[in-house]
Amino acid sequence: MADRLLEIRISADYPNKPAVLDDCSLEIGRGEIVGLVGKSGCGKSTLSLALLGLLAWRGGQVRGSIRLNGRDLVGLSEGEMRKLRGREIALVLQSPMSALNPALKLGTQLHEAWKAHSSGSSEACNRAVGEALENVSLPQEPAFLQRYPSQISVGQAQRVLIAMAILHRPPLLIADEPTSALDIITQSEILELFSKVSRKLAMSILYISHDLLSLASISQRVAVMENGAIVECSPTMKIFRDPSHPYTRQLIRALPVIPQVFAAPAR
Amino acid sequence: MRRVLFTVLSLWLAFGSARAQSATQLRFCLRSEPKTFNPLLVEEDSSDTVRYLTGGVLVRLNRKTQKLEPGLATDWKVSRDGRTIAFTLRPGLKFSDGTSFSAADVAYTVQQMMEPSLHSPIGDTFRSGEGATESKILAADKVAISFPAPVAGLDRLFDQVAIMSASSAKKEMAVLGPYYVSENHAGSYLMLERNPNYWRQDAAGRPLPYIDSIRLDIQQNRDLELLRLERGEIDLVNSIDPEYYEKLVKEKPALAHDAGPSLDSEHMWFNQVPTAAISDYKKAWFQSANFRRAVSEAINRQDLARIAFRGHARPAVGIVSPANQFWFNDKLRPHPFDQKSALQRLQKDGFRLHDGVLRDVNGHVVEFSIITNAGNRYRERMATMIQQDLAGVGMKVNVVTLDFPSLIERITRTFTYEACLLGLVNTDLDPASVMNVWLSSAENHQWSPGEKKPATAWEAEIDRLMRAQASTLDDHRRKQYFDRVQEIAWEQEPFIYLVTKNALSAISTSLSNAQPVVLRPQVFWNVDELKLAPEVAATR
Amino acid sequence: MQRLLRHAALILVTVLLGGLLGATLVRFSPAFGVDEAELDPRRSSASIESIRRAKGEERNIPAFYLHYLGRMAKGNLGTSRTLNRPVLELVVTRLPETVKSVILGLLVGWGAGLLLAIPIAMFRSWALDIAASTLAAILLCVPTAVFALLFVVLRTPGRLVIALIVFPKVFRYARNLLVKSALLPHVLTARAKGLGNLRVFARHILPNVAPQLSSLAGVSVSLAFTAAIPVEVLCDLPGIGQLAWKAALGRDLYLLVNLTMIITLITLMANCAADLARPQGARA
Amino acid sequence: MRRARQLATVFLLLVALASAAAGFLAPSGYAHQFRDTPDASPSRQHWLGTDDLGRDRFARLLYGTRVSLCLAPAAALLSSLLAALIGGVAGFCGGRLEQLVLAGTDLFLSLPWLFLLITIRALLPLNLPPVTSVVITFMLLGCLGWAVAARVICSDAHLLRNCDFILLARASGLGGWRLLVRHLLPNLMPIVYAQFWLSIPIFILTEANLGILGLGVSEPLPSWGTLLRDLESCSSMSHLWQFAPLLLLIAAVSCFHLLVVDREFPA
Repeated sequence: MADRLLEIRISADYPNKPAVLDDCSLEIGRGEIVGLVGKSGCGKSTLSLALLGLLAWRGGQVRGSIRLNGRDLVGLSEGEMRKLRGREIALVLQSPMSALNPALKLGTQLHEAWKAHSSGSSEACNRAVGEALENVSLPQEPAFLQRYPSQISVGQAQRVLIAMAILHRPPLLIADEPTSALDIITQSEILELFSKVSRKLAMSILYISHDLLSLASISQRVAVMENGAIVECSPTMKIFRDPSHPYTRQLIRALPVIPQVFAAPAR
Repeated sequence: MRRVLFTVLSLWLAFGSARAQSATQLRFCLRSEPKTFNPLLVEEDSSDTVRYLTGGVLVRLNRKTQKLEPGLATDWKVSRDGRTIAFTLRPGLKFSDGTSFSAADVAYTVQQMMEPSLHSPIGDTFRSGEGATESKILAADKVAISFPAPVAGLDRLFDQVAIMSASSAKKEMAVLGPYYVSENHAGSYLMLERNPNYWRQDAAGRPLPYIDSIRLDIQQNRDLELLRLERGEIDLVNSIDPEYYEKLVKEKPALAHDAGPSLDSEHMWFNQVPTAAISDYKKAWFQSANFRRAVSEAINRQDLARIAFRGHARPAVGIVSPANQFWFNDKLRPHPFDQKSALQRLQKDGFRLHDGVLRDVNGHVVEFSIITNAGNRYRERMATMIQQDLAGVGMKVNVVTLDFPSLIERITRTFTYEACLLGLVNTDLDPASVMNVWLSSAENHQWSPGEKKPATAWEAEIDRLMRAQASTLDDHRRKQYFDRVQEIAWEQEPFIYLVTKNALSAISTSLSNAQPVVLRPQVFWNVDELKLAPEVAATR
Repeated sequence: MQRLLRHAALILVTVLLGGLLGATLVRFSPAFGVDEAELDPRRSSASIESIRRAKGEERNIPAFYLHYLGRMAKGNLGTSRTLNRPVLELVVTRLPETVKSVILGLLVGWGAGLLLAIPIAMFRSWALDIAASTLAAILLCVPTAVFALLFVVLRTPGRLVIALIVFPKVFRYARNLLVKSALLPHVLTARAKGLGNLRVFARHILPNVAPQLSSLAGVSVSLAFTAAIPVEVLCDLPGIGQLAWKAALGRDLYLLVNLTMIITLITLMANCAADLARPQGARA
Repeated sequence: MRRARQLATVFLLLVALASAAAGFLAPSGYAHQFRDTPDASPSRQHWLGTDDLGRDRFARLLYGTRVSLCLAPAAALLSSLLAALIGGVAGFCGGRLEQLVLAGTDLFLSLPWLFLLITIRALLPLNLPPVTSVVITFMLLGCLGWAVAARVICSDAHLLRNCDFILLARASGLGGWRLLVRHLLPNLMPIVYAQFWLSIPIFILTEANLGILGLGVSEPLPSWGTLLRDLESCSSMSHLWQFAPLLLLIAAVSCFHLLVVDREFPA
């Protein structure tokens, strides 16, 4: 892959605990959707926080290098990192209801996300927000923006989060188990949305999940993580047809239905 | 504009400092709010201070010489039967509010004082028998007061009677003393201003008092009081504790004054009330003079004075402090510390000491409790030391500290106590003031209050002697009677006198003419002659 | 509105009951109606007898209390026996002193607590966290009365003792609360959006912890008033704490009943205000 | 944290051991007055000097520790049991009873307890040995200290009442007393236990406050409160050894705080 957006090679740990990420390396190309799979507690969320430089808030420490467009993020100051968040790398979290501030209106939160990186007029802001809402198929009328997170459905909330994440059209979006809290229909809608957004905005997505099936349906490549290290990273098709690592094989064997995936691993 | 402002400011400052220079202010602290300004109802220390500073009295006891001096009366005479006193008043005097003073005011004050429903404590000291008190106004400046029965030391008692105005609209706030109360900020401070109508002048004819005003801050905490003295915020502390005295001697020795033994003593006594709810065998111990004398001899008074009071006290002799120059019986000496003699006395009553435990004739272990008031560090210390001393003769003592009302209830109402340690504050030199302690029928006869008839022969004898001295006019005859009372009390020890405290005080160096004495008010008894050094006055 | 009324009614009933119980307690305590004046050796037997009779009033507690409530409705709170002045006057002159101490103590305590807790939560400064937490832990271990004694010895204003009592509680609570809130998903989202520290704190942390902090405010007010009694007694501040102590020692019925009611009222109002500040149903 | 907790336990054990061996470590006893050397500085004979009556400060400290360390837990036990009973039943039954109990605790907390303590002390028989009177004082504190803990326990019991496993137990026909004993009580134990540990330092501090106000243990028996009262007389900072009781108090109480499970939220 010549056109690499992101190259990671990091270790991370919390004080007085064994390393959570142990020399974990991963590459993501431009416009590519990479799935990251692994059982809970293996370090997936730590990786996503490390990418955003937010691990320090949890008391963690990162060593190694994170190259985004050839620029190393590990040594950056908090101020510089802050400018990257939301504009270069965006994040969508697992449970949309708690990821939105219950005390603020949706509109406020969206506008706030816009203003964090743009000093344009309120008109430009409204336009950008409208566009983002349109991209995630949410109503654009002001009444919707006047609502509080508790007044919308979970699916809508997740869409709002995605809208917020793509507001500045960042080259990289990290989705940390974005569908695990949703019912099955909403889940597929959101998955659909992710691949649509990726195509439309030429956005790379690091899609983290423990659910291999949903992940397989949108990602071009799948990385398998075990005990803080990437043990295998291959195109989706290969993972299913010819898994090389024993852990990957174990994962595949645990799936209830494989045949369909064999037939059409990606659309 | 600015220049004008500056000029105004400097003028104002100059005027202000000029005023400050001319006005002198004495400052000291009261330990609590005065409960009353009515001089006839004064009970506690703070009200007493205010009365002393503001009240005009017919005769004044000189606190230093302990002799009577003329006050509002230039001359007075007690009749031969001791029932009547006639005063000749200073002419042309005025109260602080301008009302003029005459014999009618004296008559009014006496009539108020003797009013039974008022329950004036001073009035009680005059009440020697049944019947009405009569005041006869002989002239504008002559008045004679007759009591139903002879009153011992009649003239001296008038030192406590501040004369009130019969006609002033300000009632008790119109005064004849050196100062009057100008402001009362309840709970925080009192302001006293110089009484422009005060009668006294100094030898050079200058009107007294010298100091223009007095500020009395209400300050309970003695630590803070001393701190303020050291900072120069107040000018005197009337009576300080031995510990603070020691501290002052180390830090600023020029301020510390020890006037020697005071009139106040600390004593303990055993409950001898026949109806008290304590075991009969214990009552038998307490009623035995041998037992009381033994306890007294087993207590190391020297140690009490040296340790509990840091040496600023001395072993007490008896009822009267050596500071009371006239009435003290100088033949008596403090009971010595002698545990052997104490055990011998106990053996006379059949007590036996075995293995460090004292038992009485019937084999009861000797154990009793001493109550004292919580929060008085000196009494708690003394009680704890007595506990160890008495363990030396095999007695087991429990020390119980009670809050004051509970203590009073036990010693005056329920009599549910065995021994009590308290102090007696003496304000008066004359034995007449302790009649209610020594008469067996009195309520303040604390070891056995309100006896219908004297329980013992020696109590009967004390009754007889006390009555005899009260109805005698010749002071030397009275002293003979009272000396005998002191001897009996020394012999029988219904009160076991422990120590006599020294009168300790602290006075700022800027205050001149101060001559601390042992009689209350120790430091400012000559308040009208006190002077403040000019440099101090200038900074105020 | 109805909630407010119900709260008010409950407070009123509790305060009145508190007063009645306080009165009963005083009335049946030992040494009720005893006067120091009885020990005055100048007093004659007749005069002591009359003092006792005068003090013997208020024997019947329900009758006393009803009578008292009737007079209170007319604005007459009775007269203090120990200080010989109307209770209303005493309270009016003493209350400002205590309120001053309490407000100063709360301001300083809360100020210091929040000033330390906020940076710890926002900047994750380990050194500051350890230093401040240790300080708070030590302050929490010192009895109020020791503070008061030490302040007298060190010649420091006694009012600040209340701040030292309030500070560790506020600090520990606020620190834990803020650190926990700073890790919540929505705060993470806000940070991931690229918002600055100040904005994250002001918009995403503070509004969410405000109800809990306000309930702590209620608790801290009653804490400060409780601390005021030993502080005022030992540091000699003429406030209602000192007055309450004197009233207790002097078995001053009217004074103690009124002070009990005032202190109960303040405590309940503070708690109630905190209660109302919390969203409905949030109360566990 | 774990290390700190271990250290705290060791320290408390050492202090307890030292106070238990007081008779051996300080043979002079707490009451004996060395009248020739009152207010002495530390020496080989008197490690912490002597107090104003010449009593050995070190011995008094050890014996005082014995009093405070034995009796504060006893009072704590009493108050937590009372609190568990009152709070548990109220929270479990809920409704009117709960409201009544909560209002009752409010009322209880607002009464002038200082006054009650003064008067009860005045009512005790005079010839009680000091040990008995201090036991009574602590038990009284224990009886008065239940209100705050009861509120906490009540709210926990209230939460438990609505838990699924209680619902299940009810569904399987359990009721009343059995439900209380089998299901509620075991689940309330941790909070009662926490309240117990939490209230030990509170009782130690309360006793100290009472001691300083002169309502503590009667002479000659020492306790931390009466020892702290001596601070009143040292009006300078020159005699630093006089602060030993205060330091020990702070150390011991912080150790107790360390042992308590963190439960900082006000009831």
